[in-house]
Amino acid sequence: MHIERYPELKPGRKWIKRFYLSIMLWTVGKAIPVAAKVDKEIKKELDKLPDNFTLRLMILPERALGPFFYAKMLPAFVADKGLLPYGMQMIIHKDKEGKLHYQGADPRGKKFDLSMAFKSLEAAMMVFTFRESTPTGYAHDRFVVEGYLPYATAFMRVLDIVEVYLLPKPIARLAVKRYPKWSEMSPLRKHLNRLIIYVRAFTF
Amino acid sequence: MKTIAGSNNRILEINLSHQQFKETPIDPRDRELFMGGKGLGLKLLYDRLTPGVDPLGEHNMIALCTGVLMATGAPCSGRFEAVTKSPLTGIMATASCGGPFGMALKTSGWDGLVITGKAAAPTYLVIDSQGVQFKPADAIWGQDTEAAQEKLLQEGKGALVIGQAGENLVRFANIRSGHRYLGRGGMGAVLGAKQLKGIVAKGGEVRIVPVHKERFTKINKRLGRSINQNAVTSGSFRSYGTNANVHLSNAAGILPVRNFTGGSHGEAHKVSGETMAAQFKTTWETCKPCIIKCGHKGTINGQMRPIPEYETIGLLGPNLEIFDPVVISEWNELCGKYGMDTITLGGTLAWAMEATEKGLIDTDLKFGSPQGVSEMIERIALGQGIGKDLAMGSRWASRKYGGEDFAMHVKGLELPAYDPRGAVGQGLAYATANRGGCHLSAYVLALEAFFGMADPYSVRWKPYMVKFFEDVYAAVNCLHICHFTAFAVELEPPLIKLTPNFVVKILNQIVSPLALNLLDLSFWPELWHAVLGKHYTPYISMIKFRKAGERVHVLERYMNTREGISRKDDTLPQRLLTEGRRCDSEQHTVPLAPMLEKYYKIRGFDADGIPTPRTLKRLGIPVK
Amino acid sequence: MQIPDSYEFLLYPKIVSGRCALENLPTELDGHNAQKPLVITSQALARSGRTKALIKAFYDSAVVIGAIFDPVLDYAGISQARQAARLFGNRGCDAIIALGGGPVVALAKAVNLLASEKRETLQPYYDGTPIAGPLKPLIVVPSGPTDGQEATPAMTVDNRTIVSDSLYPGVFVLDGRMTSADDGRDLAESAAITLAQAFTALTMARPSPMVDALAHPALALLAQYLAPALRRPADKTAGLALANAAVMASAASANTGPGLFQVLAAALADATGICLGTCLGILLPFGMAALQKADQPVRDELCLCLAGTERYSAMAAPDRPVRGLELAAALARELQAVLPASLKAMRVQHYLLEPVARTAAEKGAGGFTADECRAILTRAWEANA
Amino acid sequence: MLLPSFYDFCCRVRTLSGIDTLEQIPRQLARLRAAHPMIVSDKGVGAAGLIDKVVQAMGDGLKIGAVYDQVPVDSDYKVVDDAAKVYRRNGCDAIIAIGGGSVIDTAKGINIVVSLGGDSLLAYEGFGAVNRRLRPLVVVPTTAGTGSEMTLVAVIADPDRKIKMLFPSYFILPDLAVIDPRMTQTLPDFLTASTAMDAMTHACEAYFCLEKNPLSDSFALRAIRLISQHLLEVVKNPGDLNGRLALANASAMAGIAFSNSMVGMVHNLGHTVGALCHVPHGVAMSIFLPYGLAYNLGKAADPIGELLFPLAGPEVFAATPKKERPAKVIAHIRRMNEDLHAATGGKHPRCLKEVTGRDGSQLVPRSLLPAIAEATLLDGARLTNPEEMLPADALPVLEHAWEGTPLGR
Repeated sequence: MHIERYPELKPGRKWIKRFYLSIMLWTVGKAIPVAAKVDKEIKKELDKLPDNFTLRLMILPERALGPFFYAKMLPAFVADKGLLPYGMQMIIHKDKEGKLHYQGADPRGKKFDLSMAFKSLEAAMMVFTFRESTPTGYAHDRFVVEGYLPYATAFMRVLDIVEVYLLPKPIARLAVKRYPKWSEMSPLRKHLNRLIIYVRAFTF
Repeated sequence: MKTIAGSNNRILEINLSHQQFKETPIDPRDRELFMGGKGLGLKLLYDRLTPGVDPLGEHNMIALCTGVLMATGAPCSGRFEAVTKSPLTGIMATASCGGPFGMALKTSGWDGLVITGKAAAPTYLVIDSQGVQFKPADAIWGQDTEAAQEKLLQEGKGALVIGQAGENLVRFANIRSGHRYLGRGGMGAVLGAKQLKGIVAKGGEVRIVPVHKERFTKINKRLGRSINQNAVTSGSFRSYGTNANVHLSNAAGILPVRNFTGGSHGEAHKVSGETMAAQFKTTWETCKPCIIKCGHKGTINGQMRPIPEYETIGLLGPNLEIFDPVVISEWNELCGKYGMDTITLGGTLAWAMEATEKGLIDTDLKFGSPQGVSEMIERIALGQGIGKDLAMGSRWASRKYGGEDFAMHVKGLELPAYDPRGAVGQGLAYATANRGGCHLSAYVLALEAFFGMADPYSVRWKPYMVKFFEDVYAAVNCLHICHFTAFAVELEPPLIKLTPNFVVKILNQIVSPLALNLLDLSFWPELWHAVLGKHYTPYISMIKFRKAGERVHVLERYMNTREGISRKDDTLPQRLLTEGRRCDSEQHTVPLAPMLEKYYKIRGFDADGIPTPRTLKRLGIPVK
Repeated sequence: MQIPDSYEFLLYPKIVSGRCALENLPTELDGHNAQKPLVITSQALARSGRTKALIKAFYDSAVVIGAIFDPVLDYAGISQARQAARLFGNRGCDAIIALGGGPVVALAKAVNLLASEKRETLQPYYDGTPIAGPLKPLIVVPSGPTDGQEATPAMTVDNRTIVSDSLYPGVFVLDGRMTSADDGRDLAESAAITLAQAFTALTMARPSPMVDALAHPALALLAQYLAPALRRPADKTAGLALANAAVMASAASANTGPGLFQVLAAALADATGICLGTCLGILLPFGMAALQKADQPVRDELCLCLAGTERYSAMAAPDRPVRGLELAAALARELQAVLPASLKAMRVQHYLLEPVARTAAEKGAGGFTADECRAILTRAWEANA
Repeated sequence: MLLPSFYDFCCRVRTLSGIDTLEQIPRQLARLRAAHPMIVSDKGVGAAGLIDKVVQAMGDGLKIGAVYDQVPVDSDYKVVDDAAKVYRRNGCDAIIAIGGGSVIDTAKGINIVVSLGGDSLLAYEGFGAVNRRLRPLVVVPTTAGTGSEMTLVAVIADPDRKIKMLFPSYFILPDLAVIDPRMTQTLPDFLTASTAMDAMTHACEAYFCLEKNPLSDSFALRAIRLISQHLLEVVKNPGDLNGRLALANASAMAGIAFSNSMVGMVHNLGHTVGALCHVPHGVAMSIFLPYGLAYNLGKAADPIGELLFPLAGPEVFAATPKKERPAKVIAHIRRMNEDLHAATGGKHPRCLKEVTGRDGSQLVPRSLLPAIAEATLLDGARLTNPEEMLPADALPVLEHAWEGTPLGR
């Protein structure tokens, strides 16, 4: 038997999907701390998490994406500011005072109290292109939770609300189990908060 | 002595169960469409045999037919054909033989026999111009072919006889006539099942003369000259026999080595025709009448023995990794005595060796070691121990014990000694050959691997070539004349002789149909027309000749499809489709699927490989 | 519903089915602590480009494919098993993925056995040596025709069967990209096997509620998706559903053993060389008719699975067993639109029926005698129900 | 039968069911290449004589390595570590767990530690930590309800951090589950009722929650059918071995169903009242089940309606128009609770206010309901419920369940 007939195959990369997902993670990561300041309910949910708590949403364990070549040159304290999108992770830290910070995608030197890891890039694509809502994704085992499950459920509730803010209604309806009713979130509040979140999240 | 111009035109039908016989004239239309020999035999069975009968049962039939050239004195015409349903493959089997029985049958005044039924006790038949006598064979039952034949020949000029293998229903038992055999497909077991030990034809009762004597003599001489000029027929085959091919095959990498894994072997020269000729001081021992003289005998260990043919050498030699010509010829003689096909035996033994190596069966057979082979041959012939399973052929044995992937057969018939991975056209020919793994259906490999007239690895036009040669050889088997005359008939005409082979190769690559249609085959149809006294039209007659061949080939295919053959069976052993030869750095396999697709199309078969009604109608085959 | 006095049940393989199921492969491997699988697949699947989708499923993961061993045709033999086992060792693989069905899976099981136990032949196992320890993880990605043995602890290599719990594949990954059929014939053959297995499970003498629970969705999916799949073999939903049914039925058969149909069809396939699925497809209606005549009590479950709760409830209680058989026979007849209608049409040689019937009866064809088997075969030969 | 867009299903537990299956344990252990098992159990099981029964049934074919019967009701990792030491000290090579959910989960934990090495279970918390085949684990459930013998997660508490640790892995699944009615024969009637209703809830929720799939549906359907056919009989006639066997089978099948399709708000509420008020799990399940069904009518009316078939039989199913079936299902469950209440002489509570502790005090004060509602948000089962349930939605449900009034929409 000629062994060369059956070559070894190293896994390739899906660059476009990686790029899309890193932008999505960056957007959500930047939006959550701002939303926590604006929205009472998010604040309430996040209050359930202990202080000095680090959580991450992870799609792939690599810390930087090839095209974002600058990422590898940045020292940790700059990278942790999360100023630019560059990775396949989203790290959020709750400090001693209960304030939230988006810390980019660099897991170096951090200890995670809660980690939600997608099983594969395609699984993350299913959720982040809203073909599957977060609960469906959870039910379909698209991601695994490491850490205390109740914190994860709280965080998933936060994600739901943030998605409602960030996304236009037709898309957000796909992403959450039940789009908030009038009584839960008035359109005025929604649009106002949406504006604030967008402006504050992306104006540094 | 009665003189008959043309042919006897009558068939003797024998029923062993009732010990009856009757004379049937040959329908002139059948003579026109199916000629004689193989074609006629198939047509006779097509009219008489119900599909789905047990090959070893009472209702199976065997037809033995001569062609119109028999006994006319045409060169290399001493051949006759047997047709039956094979117990090895379960489909139609045809075999051609050059022994004296054909001549004796024809000169007894018969063009053919059809035997059916089953004798109550061992019997042999004596045939003369009046009919047949049924005689008890208890005295010779259990004897080997040589002894039995000697006894039978006291009653006539030619005999057919089976050995112990046939009596024990070894599925690849053959029938012997003189020193030649109706080799393949297990005809011996069919006779054995009918309790028929042998058939003797008295012979010498009628004289056959061609209708157009002068024309016949002229063509005869021309053909004789061509044969004597041709490098193969007058050179290598005449000097060394068919095992002159050992060198050619080894060089082309198509020699079966170690159950079709090698392709060539450094020691192959030890069993080549050249070596044997020198070592054993060979002389000729051939069919009559023959001027090619491929059959040889020689002094081996002080005894005069037949020199094995190339296929026997290939399959009992390199294919078992054995390179000792003495043991091979011993086994060859053993097989002759027991009455067994050496090709199937070789293929089955190679399978058994590999299966032993891979832990599927428990025997003491080993590649490269002659130890235990003679004993195994005996056990197979006599049906003892595992020999009883091997006597069923490699397909049956591999279904029972596993190892189907390296059981080298097509449709149950073991492959001959050419590895088609070095000649892919031959791969297609094996897959589509009607009786199974057979090189005589279309000998494309000669163009691909020996003469350099076609690219051995290209699939382009190969289906067309295979169809062309299948048609031609089917017609040759109807005449009936020796296949080897093809070298002379096809290659000696000036057009092809003067064109260098590499140009032929290029032509074959680009415009193969054109090149093949320009091939001059006129000798054969001319002989046919001269014997029967018909008008010969150049080219048109040649086309008609090929069409008759096509008709016979398709008829046989159609009969096989009635026995369950379809596309699924037109395949090759897995090894040829998935593994490369050891000698081949590029690891070629046979790309069968695309060739098969194309082949069906040009043959006029449907996608499942069944002849379409339109094709049958075009060829004048009555649909049943 | 009756619970039998005692029964044993095991559904060993994990089933992962649906959208993006292929992309779960790296995770499944990781769950078994494996990083370098050897992929075994057939020539046909490699040609049809299915392997490409498989390779893509490993993109952006840490998994390196050790090799794709793809010369398998329709026979699993020791030669190829040895080659693949050598490849497995050479590349330092630690898991096996079988992409395909039937011989591919059988070969993968054999390779696993050879590679994990470091042996050259299967001879000792034929002789009854038990398999020593747990083998390497084996993941099956069904594609193409099945032989019904994939989800069982049995493997048939070189026409001989070895049964051992160690041979169960760990995971089945069913993905619409892989399970859609290329032609209706393959699909019908697989469906015939599924139908026979599920039918056997639901009509066997000692019913177990868990086997029922396993066979139920198999039969229900088959009843629902067979027609659309036969109409359009490339239909992904239907293909996936039938593949699901096939795995479930196969797993059910691991708990029931072969019934009349399987034994009879296996004997016929052995004798004629026709594939098992076609044999089953032809035999099913005639065998079911024979069962109906044999007056063996058939449980209501069969009807429930085939008719669904709604139609089942609407029927009068005493009619249910008969209606169940009728529905099953109707399903079998659906297959005959694609498969040959009789053994005669399949050109099975008549003289073979006798030995086939005898072999089947010897192997214990659901308690049927050689004469009864021959009667079924004869009717199937003539297409005379 | 609808094929979901995605599902996974795993239940690689060999199940032995029947009247005489305990006797087969030695043979099966030999098949797993073990001969020296440790028995893990709790005091209650031992007191009921069940351990002896098992040991006796297994006969002389097996040498018991050790018996650890110290598993408390709320087992924690310290118990596990402790038992693992016993296992090692006695050179055992397998575990036989005899008991309910807590014992089985503890045994799973012990198996992790003894198979993968190390001193403490803490090292193996979270996904992916258990990624090798473990040693043989045989489970003999003594309650026909929890279905833990079929689940692939072990829940073990960490009292220091005051959390429940999850150990999800396919390798945690037991190798063998032995369902023998002799093990549940002596269960008191009210426990029989509540554990069976627990299984019923597993099956019902498996049938309508988000991860439902054809296999879990099929197992759930059969479990429900068995329970509704046999439960009342068994409660009235505790010695009915066939009925016991049916319930034990149903519990196992419900376990298979829900461990593969996840559970919904009934478990969400149940877990919460269990954690905050120590309401027994089975009791909470039987109370919340009708409310869970009613709450999800908006999104899952069809599957809920189909439950009428196994619950009430084909005749009632055929006679009820499709639209009325969900309501009838809920009514049927309520009636079952009523019947059980009557059959157990009031020991089977129908609503939260009827739930009492050992001392007869009310376990769930009405004033606690808002706090309970708030806490429901943190339970994982919230995610797999078809309908979104926020604390604001949970409160009315809890109030109705407390009163025992049907949930109007």
